[in-house]
Amino acid sequence: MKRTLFNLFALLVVFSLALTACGGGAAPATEAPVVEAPAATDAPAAATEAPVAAPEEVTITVGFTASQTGAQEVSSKRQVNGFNLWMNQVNEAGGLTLSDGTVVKFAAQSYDDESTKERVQELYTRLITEDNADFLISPYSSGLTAAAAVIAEQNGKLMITTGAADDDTYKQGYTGVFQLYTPGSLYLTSTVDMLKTLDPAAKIAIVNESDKFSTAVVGGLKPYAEAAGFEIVLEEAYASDTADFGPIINKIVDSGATVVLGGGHYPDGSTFARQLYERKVGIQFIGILVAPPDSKFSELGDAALGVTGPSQWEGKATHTEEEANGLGIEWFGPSGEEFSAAFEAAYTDKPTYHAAGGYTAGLLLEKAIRDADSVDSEAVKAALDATNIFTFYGGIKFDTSAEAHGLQVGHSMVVIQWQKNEAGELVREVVWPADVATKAPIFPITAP
Amino acid sequence: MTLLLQVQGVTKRFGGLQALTQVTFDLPKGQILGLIGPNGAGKTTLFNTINGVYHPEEGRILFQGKDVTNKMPYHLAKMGMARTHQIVRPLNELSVRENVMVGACFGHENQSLGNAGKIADEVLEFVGISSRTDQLAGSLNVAQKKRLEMARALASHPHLLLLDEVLAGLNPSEIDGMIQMVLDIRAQGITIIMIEHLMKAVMNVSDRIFVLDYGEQIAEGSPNEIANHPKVIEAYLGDPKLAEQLMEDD
Amino acid sequence: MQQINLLLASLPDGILLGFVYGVAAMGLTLIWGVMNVINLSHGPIISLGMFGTYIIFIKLGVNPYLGLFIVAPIGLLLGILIYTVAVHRVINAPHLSSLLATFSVNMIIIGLGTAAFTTSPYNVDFNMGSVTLGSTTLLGTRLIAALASVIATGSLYLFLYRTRPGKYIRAVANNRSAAELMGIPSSRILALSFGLGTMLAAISGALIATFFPFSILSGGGYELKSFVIGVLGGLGNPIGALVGGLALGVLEAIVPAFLETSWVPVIEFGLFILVLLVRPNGLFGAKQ
Amino acid sequence: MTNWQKHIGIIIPLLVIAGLMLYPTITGKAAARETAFTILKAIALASSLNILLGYTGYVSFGHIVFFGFGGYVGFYLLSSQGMSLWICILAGGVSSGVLAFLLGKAILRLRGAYFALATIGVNEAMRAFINNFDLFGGPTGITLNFKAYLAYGGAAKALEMAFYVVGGLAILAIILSYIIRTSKFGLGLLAIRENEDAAEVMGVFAPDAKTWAYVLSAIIPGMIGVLFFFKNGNVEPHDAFPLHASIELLVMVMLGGQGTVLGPILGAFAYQGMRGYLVTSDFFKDIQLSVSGALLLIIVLFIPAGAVGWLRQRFPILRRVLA
Repeated sequence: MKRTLFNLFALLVVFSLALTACGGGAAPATEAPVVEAPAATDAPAAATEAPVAAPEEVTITVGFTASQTGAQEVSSKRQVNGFNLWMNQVNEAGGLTLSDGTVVKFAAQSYDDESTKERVQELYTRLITEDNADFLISPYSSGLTAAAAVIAEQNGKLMITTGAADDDTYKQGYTGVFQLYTPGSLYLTSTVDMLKTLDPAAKIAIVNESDKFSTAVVGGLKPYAEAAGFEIVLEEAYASDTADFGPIINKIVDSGATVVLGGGHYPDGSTFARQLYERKVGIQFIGILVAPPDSKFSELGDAALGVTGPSQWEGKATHTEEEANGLGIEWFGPSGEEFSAAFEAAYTDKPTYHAAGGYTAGLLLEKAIRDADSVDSEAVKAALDATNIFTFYGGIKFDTSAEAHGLQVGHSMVVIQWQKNEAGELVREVVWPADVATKAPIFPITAP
Repeated sequence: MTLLLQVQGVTKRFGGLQALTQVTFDLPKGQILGLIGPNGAGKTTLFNTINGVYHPEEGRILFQGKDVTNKMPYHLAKMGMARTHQIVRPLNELSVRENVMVGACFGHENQSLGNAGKIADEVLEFVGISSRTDQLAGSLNVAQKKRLEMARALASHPHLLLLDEVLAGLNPSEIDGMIQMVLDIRAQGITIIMIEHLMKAVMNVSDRIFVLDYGEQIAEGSPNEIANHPKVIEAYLGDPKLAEQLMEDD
Repeated sequence: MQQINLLLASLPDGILLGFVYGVAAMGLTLIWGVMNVINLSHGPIISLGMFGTYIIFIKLGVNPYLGLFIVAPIGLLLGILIYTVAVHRVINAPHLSSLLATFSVNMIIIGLGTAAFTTSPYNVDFNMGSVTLGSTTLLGTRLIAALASVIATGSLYLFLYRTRPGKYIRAVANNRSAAELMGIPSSRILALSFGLGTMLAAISGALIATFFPFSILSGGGYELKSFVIGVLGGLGNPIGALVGGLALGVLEAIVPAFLETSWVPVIEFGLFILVLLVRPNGLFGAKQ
Repeated sequence: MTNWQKHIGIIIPLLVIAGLMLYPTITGKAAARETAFTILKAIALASSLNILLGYTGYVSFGHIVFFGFGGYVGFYLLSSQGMSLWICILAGGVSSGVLAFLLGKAILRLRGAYFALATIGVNEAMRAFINNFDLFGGPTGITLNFKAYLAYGGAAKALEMAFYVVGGLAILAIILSYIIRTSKFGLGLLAIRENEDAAEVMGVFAPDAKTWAYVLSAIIPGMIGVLFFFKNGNVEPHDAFPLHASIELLVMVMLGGQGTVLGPILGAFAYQGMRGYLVTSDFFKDIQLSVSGALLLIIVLFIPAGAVGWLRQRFPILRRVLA
């Protein structure tokens, strides 16, 4: 008898524990209305402003995860800031008005993905089913995006990806995932084009981080460089947390290379650049990924001088309406100057290409909704498929073939190089393509 | 008379330290062999060598006629050897009953869990701690833990039982109880080697006595012979307290 | 022949780095030797040492080597604090408890560090020139860091063998209960040892920051290196750690001469497991 | 004692799992299903780790290596060889088991912290190796073509199915854990945990028993790995072998109580619930890692036996119920 009582007690304990945990899990779900609340209160406000027309107002929820902690935190936050800037601008301007008079406003819903794949799918599912997100923006980084894309595609939600360059994700048969960044395999091809004008006889050492993104970049780079007639004298991959590049630099010297292309992410890329400089090994040209376009790269001091890198967008060489007109492509959105000014006003920080990417993701969504004249997913998807526009960020056009649907084919990257201005300060100059260049490239960076 | 255990010229070294030198003896079935010697004489090392914790550098050990020199403790346990430890090693977070069941399950009879439970209850009754069956072993006092060690060893129904100072730390009435228990175990036909410091006990209980000093065997014989053995007295003179005990027993 | 040239060029650098790795590992192995605790907050403390250099040099404009004299005592005090709050209660508990206790400290530091510094990389642009010897270039920052590491090791050795608290530490490491019987205040000595361990970690971080970029997460990699070094040199043997550090530095320098650099961690951890299995007292320690 | 009382130790855990699986099914909420997936995955992994950690007393800091390795093998067969998910899940379990067998023969000789260090080394070495192993895509990893889900009725159905499979694997893990806990083999493991030398003297074949415990604790993580990568659609070396996740598993087992069937379940539930709450909470999300760390520290310092252990100590009569 007594034992039975205790059994009952034990069951009670277990269930109360279970309930507490459920309560914990369920709590965030109740937050969604709270976030949406301001948008909801906007509706009557708008209605009072225009009581005669009484247009129908809809609030579109855009969902995404952001890396508020973990390795991708900084870039991810910039991306989110860019997106939020676009959203606030549109909402403050009174939203979009469709031809039937419907006013479309936007609300954002996001969660922290901690820079890991562990919960990405859980959070995107929550965004779609609990928060009723209408459209999705990708997380930052290719890996997280790949996991999120499965959920988006499965639920028939459109996802605009930004900060996700790797080509692979767009070759998996998805139909609702659209890439804003130039694909990884093309990251260094413009650098090769530039190099061809500088020194067609250069000997190239390809030294890259051994990770998904950098490997994809090199996968595109190597055949392109060989086709351009360059000799590749060294191919070397290094582990992600490599700090000492001494042995690698010795290998580069040994190979007789005059040009180094590769790198990976910021920490290894900046270390690599610094050690190349410190060892005075006489490399004539250095092109590395990700690190040089970051403003922090100037912390390297003289080591940064002459280092080039591909950038998705640069404030100095922002794309213009004239450029679009010259190409006969439709122009959309603000000018680069307007964007930069608004961003600095909002965040007291110069926009990077991550921020521009986040902003353009919103801009693209806006354009597609306008073109579709509807917020219906199918219509917007058709509009995205047909998109061929130019913005301050550059061209946007998607591959619509079954093999690589959603792959970005309209955007091209610029090459930046760290140079010194008249005051002797390090500045980032655009050196390629020639028509948007702000300065001629320094070559060779050190006497051979 | 069959020989259960044969120790032949066993030598064990730790680095430069000679722990056992050429130890040789035979143990017939059913006997109690007392193993005595001053502190540090190598008694526990000899136990460890016999039951496979250590492997000797030289010599052989035969158990039930089979060479077990390089066998592991669990091999020997499976062949029917069980032991207790001088410093008790209870499985603290398991109940007393579970402790004893381990002995029954993994000893040479390889009992099933169900049978092991029954054996454990019997053995706990025999060693007199059946009232503690469901307690955690870690919560027992020293005397009870010694009985638990004994119970675990007995639960395997061993052929040979190695008892390492089961009397140390017990009060006089507990000692009497334990001595009686040893005799009862022998009565069940189990062969015993016991290390003991309490001379009176070891002299009374043992059929034969074996004396170690600095890892060397210095004497072997009946309790009477040993008590009067000059070498033994000499060895024990280095340890006046023990010598006194030895004389007292005489 | 080509390999020989590469080796000669890379080896001196590997040796210099090895000294600095050695100091980091010395902190870990000292704590293990004295109290059998593997300090999983080791990595974040190395990171804090790096940020120490950053703040002292970039924000306060003090020479980073002078800054060591600020970083070291802060590291010591931080260690004593961590010991008192998180480790003391579980010092006699099973390994898992102290591992998880120090791991929670790791989470706390990384969480606060992310809030304060974000996870983005920092760089200290500090240059001490370089020396060219034949085919190899030795960087000034690394030469000085190696020198500082040797001095730190020497000081630790003197402290442990020539001072009273040092002797107490060795006594407690040898046999804590015996030391307590002799009247050595073991709790205070344990706290001091933990503090010394974190101090060494902080110093190594401060030195590394003078030549490598870093973020609040970078310490993790050096923590893993410290495990490898600790095992190579014999866990619990602080001087062995310096030798282990050299071994690792040399390994990192010579492997790329024969294999692609991305194989370095495979070799490193493979060797780590092998040494644990074959010579658990370290490559240079006595055989078990 | 009636029959159900005798097996109450398995009935409560199974009720918890059943509740976790039924809640999303009944409410039809996909987000609840995803949350439950995360918890069930954690339960299966933590219960498996408990076989080694809780029963045998060996602290494995790199247990996630089995999740990653088994997952990689199975996912490779799935995406590159087009084999069926079921065979791949089995292959993942078998390959992790074989890996554990080979590793166990070598590293289970080490005790205490040395073993823990070796498992970290194994995890890191494996990650570095896979990063260089071209068959598994090297650093690029493996991506599953979206069409692969068609074989399971489309992505929506496939992900729903993955949820029931993870539930099934969690049940399997718990049953395995319970069978071991109540078997003679399990008694031997517990003896090893308490005192390995004494256990050997009593006849426990410690090297073999430890190896088999290691193998049994590795199989289900390998299967979960395949399923998780299948659900995610891609894998890269650094997602497959996160050292951090290994430590989280230890935390879960410890939170709930090591060496009990129910403990890892409660621990996984509580830990994932807490993390899920902190990550999405507006108030905590910026410092969630520090808050988690502080909570963990308090638990380690003051309730080292975990929830179930604490209940068992306070109410000894619960020992039978909270197996």
